[in-house]
Amino acid sequence: MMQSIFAIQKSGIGVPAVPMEEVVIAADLSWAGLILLLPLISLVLCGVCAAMRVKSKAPAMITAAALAGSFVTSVALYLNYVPPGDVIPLLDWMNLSWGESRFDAFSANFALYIDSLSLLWIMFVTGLGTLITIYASEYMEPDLGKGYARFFAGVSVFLFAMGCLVLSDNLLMLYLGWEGVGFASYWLIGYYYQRPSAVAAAKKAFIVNRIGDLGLALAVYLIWVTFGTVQYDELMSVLQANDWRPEFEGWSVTAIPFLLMLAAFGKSAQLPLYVWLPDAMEGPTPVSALIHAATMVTAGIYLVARTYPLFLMEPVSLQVVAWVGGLTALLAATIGMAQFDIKRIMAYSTVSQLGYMFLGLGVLTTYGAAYHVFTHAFFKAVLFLTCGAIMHGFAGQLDLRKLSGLRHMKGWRITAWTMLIGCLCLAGFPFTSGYFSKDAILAEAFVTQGPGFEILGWIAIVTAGLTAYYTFRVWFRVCAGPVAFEPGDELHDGDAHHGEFHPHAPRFAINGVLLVIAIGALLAAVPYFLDNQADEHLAGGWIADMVHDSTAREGLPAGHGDVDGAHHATILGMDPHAAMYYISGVVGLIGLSFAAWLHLWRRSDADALSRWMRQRIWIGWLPRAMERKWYVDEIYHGVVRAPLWILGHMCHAFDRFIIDGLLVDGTARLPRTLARWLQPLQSGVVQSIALAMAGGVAIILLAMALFMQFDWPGGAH
Amino acid sequence: MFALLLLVIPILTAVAVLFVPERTIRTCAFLGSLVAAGVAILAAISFGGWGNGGWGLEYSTPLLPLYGIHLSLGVDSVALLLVLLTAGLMPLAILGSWSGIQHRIREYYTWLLVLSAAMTGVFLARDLLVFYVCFEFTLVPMYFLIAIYGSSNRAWASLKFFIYTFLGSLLALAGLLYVAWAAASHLGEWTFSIPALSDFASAGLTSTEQTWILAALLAGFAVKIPLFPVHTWLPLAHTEAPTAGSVILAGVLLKLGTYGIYRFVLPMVPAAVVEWAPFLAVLAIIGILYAALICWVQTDVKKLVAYSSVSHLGFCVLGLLALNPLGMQGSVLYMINHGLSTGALFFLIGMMYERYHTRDMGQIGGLARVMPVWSFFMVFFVLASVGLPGLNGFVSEFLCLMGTFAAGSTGAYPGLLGPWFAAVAALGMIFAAMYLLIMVGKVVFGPVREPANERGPLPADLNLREIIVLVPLAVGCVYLGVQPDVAMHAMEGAIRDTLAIYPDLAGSVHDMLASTGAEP
Amino acid sequence: MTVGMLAMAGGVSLAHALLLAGALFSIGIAGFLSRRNLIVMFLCTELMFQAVIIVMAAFGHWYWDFSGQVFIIFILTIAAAEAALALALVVLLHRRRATLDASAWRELRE
Amino acid sequence: MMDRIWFLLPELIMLTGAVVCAVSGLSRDVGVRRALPGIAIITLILAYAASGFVYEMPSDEASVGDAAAVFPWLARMMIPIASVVGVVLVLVQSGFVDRSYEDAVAAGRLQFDPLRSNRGEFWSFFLLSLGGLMLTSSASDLIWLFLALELTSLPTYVMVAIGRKDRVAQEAAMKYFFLGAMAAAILLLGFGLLYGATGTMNFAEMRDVLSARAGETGSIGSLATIGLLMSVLGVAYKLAAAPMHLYAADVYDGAAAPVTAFLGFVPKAAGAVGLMLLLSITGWTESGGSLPPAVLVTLWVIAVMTMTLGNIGALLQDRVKRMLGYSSISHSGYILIGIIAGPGAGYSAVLIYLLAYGLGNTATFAVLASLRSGGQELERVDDLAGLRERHPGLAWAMAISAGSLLGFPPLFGFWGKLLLFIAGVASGHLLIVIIAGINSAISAWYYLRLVALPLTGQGEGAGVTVERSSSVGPRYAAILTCVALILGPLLLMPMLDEADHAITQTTSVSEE
Repeated sequence: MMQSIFAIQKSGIGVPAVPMEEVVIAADLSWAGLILLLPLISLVLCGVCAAMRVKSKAPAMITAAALAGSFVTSVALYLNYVPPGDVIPLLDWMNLSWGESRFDAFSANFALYIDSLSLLWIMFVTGLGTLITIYASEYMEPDLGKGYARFFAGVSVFLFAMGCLVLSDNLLMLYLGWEGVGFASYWLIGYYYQRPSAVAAAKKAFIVNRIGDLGLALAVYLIWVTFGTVQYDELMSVLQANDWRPEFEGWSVTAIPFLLMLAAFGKSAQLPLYVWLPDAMEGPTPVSALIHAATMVTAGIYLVARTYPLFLMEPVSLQVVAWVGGLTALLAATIGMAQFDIKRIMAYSTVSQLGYMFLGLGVLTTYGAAYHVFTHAFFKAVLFLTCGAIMHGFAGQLDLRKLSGLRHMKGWRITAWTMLIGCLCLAGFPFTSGYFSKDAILAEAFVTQGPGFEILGWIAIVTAGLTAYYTFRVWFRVCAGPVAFEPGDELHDGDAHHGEFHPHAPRFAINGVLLVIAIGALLAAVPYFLDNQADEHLAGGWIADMVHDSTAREGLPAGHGDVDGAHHATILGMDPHAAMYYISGVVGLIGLSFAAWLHLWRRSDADALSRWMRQRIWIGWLPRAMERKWYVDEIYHGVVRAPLWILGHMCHAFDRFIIDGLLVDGTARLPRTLARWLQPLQSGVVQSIALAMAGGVAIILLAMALFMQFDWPGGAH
Repeated sequence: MFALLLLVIPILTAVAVLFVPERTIRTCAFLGSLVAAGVAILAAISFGGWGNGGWGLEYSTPLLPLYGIHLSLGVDSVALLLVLLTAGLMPLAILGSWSGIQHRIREYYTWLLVLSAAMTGVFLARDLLVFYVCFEFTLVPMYFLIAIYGSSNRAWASLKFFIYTFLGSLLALAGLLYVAWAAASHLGEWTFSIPALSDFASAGLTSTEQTWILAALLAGFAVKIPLFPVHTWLPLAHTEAPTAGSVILAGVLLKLGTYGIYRFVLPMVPAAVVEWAPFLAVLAIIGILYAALICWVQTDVKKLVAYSSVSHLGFCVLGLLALNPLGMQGSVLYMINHGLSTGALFFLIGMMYERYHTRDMGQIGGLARVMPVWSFFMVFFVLASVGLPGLNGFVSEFLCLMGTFAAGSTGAYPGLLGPWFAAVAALGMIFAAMYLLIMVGKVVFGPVREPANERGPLPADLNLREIIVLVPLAVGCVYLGVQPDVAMHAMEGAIRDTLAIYPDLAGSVHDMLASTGAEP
Repeated sequence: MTVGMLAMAGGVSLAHALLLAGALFSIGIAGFLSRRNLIVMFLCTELMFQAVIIVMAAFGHWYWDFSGQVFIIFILTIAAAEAALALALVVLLHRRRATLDASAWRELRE
Repeated sequence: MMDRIWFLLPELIMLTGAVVCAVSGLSRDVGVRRALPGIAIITLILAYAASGFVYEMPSDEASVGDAAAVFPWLARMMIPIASVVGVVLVLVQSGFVDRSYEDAVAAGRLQFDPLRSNRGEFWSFFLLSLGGLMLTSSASDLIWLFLALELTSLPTYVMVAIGRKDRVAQEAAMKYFFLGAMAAAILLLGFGLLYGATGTMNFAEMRDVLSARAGETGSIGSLATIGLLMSVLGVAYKLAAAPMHLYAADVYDGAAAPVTAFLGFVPKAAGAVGLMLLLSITGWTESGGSLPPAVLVTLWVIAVMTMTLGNIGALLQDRVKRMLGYSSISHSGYILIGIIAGPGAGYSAVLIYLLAYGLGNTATFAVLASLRSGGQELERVDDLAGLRERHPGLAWAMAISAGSLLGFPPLFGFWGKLLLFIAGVASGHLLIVIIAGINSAISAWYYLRLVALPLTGQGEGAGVTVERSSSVGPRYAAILTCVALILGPLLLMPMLDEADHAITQTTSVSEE
């Protein structure tokens, strides 16, 4: 049974199938390699700084400059961009060949695949990377001369790996970037390496990501075996031409998207692999902002978008993506509601928002997912960076119960107001960027037909309300209300004067970056209203343009005026898109007002509510479970880690006692044991020796006489 | 002539070391090994077989013409790569034991150099008996290195190492002699030339004979690799061996086993290999996972790395058994990569041990603060070992698994392994990350814990000599990670030659599968 | 049965001689294994030698071949040499231990 | 007949040397008495030269060698082997007989009394026994073989007894002698039955009779088989092969180390050669024929038992000579592989192996003979611990010889064993080769003690002070043999040619 992109229509999820144009090889654009080279150079220079124990801010400057260079190069590449894109070969990596056919060769090189999707990603990655590096140059000040260079080296590694991931022209280089960002994240989460929790979190992040990587690796194998190539351009033309290995058609076509999904869920912290992301907050806050909110965690969305045609070949896979995304969004939001650590709340909100993005991918709107990635990158960066500023100023204090009224404090106004901007966007407050990008996904959940997609849509709407609630819970608690604070336990040298704690407000670099990104978060709504350049039938403005020339083009929204067959669904009697503007706005406001009631106007009510719930058996488990993250970590520990650990000990014991002790040493002991048995023969008495000898002779002679066939009379004749 | 030089220079240096004044021993040994490395590089430059298969650097003189035994040397590109690895590791091993070995240094360097000659001889051999003599002789220097310079349990470890591998190789010898005899009775005259015997055996032996010979050869090579379940000598030997001994053991000696499979098992008994590949692959996979799980619960760092060798070499065997160029090139590359990264890990552990006299993860921790340079290298090589893309381990591991995954789907090559084998084996990637990162997390990161006993005379962090030991390995790791093509193109022809007999067997494999009702 | 067959096969005299030799050899070996006195043990070996001599003589007679006889001479010579050796040894041993019990000598054992 | 006498020139030289030694050992002149080893060496060299001379004579006989013998050229190979190992053995044994007596005489404490001196006898027995070994190789009939074997062993009984004047040596001599007498009786009975079965004593004629009978009835007959089996078992005593090996441990343990070195080689070589000759009567040659199944199975079982019992027995030993005694038993098992492999490759491998083993064995005892602890011989293996710290050369010699006995490349022992294995495989006895391989691995266990203790031990046996013995001969012997073990393989090519020649030249048909 042949399945192809065209076969999708049968399954009811209609997508237009447009043949793709050929991508050209453009060696003359090899200056684009600077995007990857500059972070590498900065890595080396940071390494030199670390080795020379430089005590100035040089590493930050170098890194910021390098990343800015990368950003400029990316923009220049965008300006030079001609659809449908280019492949820019940089360096040979692996080329094996043992025959004529495509299946008798394997090749994966360092080459850049430039299309609009990769450009979209690389631009916001490098742009935000630059800004956050500048922010970090101030944030990391206390570590000057200690881990400062190491930190920025890590950032450089991350940007390099992320560049590889986004720009690669084949799955293997993507894999390199994929593991590379995982490693960078390990590096940076474990930055405070003397804190055991940070080391454990780093380890957890790497290992959980490895599980996803396993999926990616197997997917790469399967893709190569099935299609004979791992390069995107070839892969796409193979798919177009239905020119793959027929014997692999059935199961491998089904398996590929699920394996890719595993990878994407690992990297983008979806169920069931999301557990590492909240722990990753052990890293310095700029890292959380850059890697664990804005950029790296969106790699999963990028992967799915990049390999979208493979997902389209197996419709069930996209349905799974949608459901996993939706459920993750809800689950993480419920956990986020019950946390007190503002960074963790943001972390769960990231998981939740990533869930939205996967929901978008699953309901066939790569556009919505990409747009949400874009807006989320800005507003979540703002939120994290403000959290970081607070943490920085209050000696690591992150408990929202111990901070209050920040907006009234001197020097903290910019922090408070930029945080408000971030919160508004996250909560989907009408006419903020988050509002538009979220709606693009929500609406599509009602439009696209799939198993229970409507329920999924309602789940997403409820989640939107919860999001608004927990977001403003943070803001109202921390920034509004009366001024009150307790310092955290990470006192720096300059913090305490005469035994009294003075929070030190952020200075120029932090404030400047906060402002810039906050403005960016607001402006992220603008692309929605831009005209479509590539195809006037499309809706969605610039972002849709950026998805249009890529492999993810099948998930683009058709124009609003264009009432084609796909848009027949209605919600509350309205066109879903139109309806969603109202519904999500209202839901957001409801969440916001709950937050305002419980955390701004009558904070005591919140405690009363919590007490009330905890005392009721029928509902008491809920807040507890939410606070304990639905016991997912414990479940993993009990179901996976502990059994494996026990198995490890069993294997070790087996190795020591059975294989080595019993089999090896036992065999080695055998000759000695045998010798001990035979020792009585050597009693030393001449008669017994003689007896043994004569007995031996007799036995041999008798045995021969009995068992050999003698012709007795044949002797003397 | 290069071949003879490669063999003779270490021996001459060893003899020289026996007689030079006490103070110049190390220098002499180091220079000798450098010269050997230089000659190896010259040999590599002059070698004409890069990429296109065939033998080079040939040298032959009769030893026992009655039995057709010749001192016949020569390399194909795979062997030459391993010769380069050996010659390259040797100066580092000598440099690395500069301060670690304080007594009986004359013998120490003699043994080290003799060992290098023997290992080189294994890779250079083109005659069965030359191979066997060198293969066997590697035991002696290694035995002494462990028995004289090892830790507390050295006597038992060296004995076990010796007898275990000796027994295995004697059985392999029996198998090889059988092949030689079968060839002699078929050809009418004795020959011990490896190519001639391979040509004969692959076609001239029945499948029953091939199966038995496979068993005999594996008795020798599987112990050396070591393959589960004959691996238990290795952790013991590694824990007891001195640093350079461990480095050489992991770096080169284990590769003698996989090289033996490459050189003898695959070309000589193809039918048996095809038939038994799944079984052996299962053993390799059990080894990968089993050893990885054991690594997880180790507290002795060196033992952990030793078990990780068992796990890693499982991938290498899997790649060989994939019976296609992908897996095999990955596997050969793996041999080199494992030599670099695990060798370096043993160096690092040795350097730690020299300072703290313990390898117990429970006693030691947070060294990143005390020894940042050491920690940098530790993390670097652990990552190379974990298989981080961009470093060397990744490429080979990836190709081994890919070859396994694609076995049977790569052109005309037969293969009974397949996706499931690769999928299960790939779990080893996760486990590797787990145990190695746990180790790093304990030893390098976390709060500082140092054992009570005072430091040795060494400075807290690595000195220049130690850095010089590690840097070439690190450079090698990066280079092979970024430019694996250089090595892979180099070995391409030789591997194609080795596999050339397999496509003919594809038909019989399908018949076999049809008869057993299995599906490819 | 054996006796009858031998008799049928080779005639009475040979069979008798061989039986005698067999009996002598058996007595010799039984004595060697059971007696402890060194001299008696040596005599038992002499018995065995004599048994062989009878075998040789009988077959030599049977084949009408002299080499059996020749061998007998040499066997006797060797036996004489051994006797000399044995006696010397016995004297030596007796001096050391003042006993001729073979089982007194059991220092060399496991 | 005179032609044969001519071929016996080497043995005659040995005999003459023995007489000279016996006489001059009684001399009151210390110088003359000290020169005895020299005389022995000269005798051996002369015998070697004579063997070369008579066999290379430009005559018609030269092409076939000693035409009356079963293997006309075997003596051409065996005499050099015996001489070479003999020379080393002389060095090992030099100066140890009557050492305390001679020391006392030299110090003037005692008057020299020819009746109390054993030195002359010892050396003459030494040469006689070696002469017996040489004679064995040229035996052409049962009488000759028996006499040669007895000539080989009778002197060794005496040597054991007088080599060391203590209780255990005499006990060893007693056991050796009495058990040897029993074995000789069994051997003789076998000979008698063989004679009865064939009606002739001459090997060539026996072969004709038996192969004719085998041609008619399909078997050589049960009387011949039983006779052959008994003869084989009798010879097994000389070879120290199971089940006739049980004396070996005690005797080797009890005798003085130099004598043990001698026991380890000379009777064993004679036994191996005797076995080759005995088996030739079945008509089994390189070109055809086979052993009767009963004999083959017996040999097979004996070989396996011998090597296994020898090796596992050695595992338990703490006393070094006892351990080496067991090791020597196991080597008989390996030699039997060559015997089983048969004429041609198997026998020539046996010859090479005899040389390799002889040198290796002698080397270990040379080291032991070079060492004394508390005025006594070294007893326990542990006494060797840390030998390297005081006597590095001897420690290395011990290690090299143990390595060679273990059959470790590239030492001589390895090549010997390799040739045996090749022959075994080539004759279709793969299984026994595998068993031998496993046995080699077992033997590594105890040989490695001989390597490890001297070289890596920290002097755990420090309670005993180990010093060098006063005579230098053993040390030279150790050095010489170790050099030979290392460099010997270089001469392997001509030696193998020679051995092959010695074996493949057979008297095809008897003259009658």
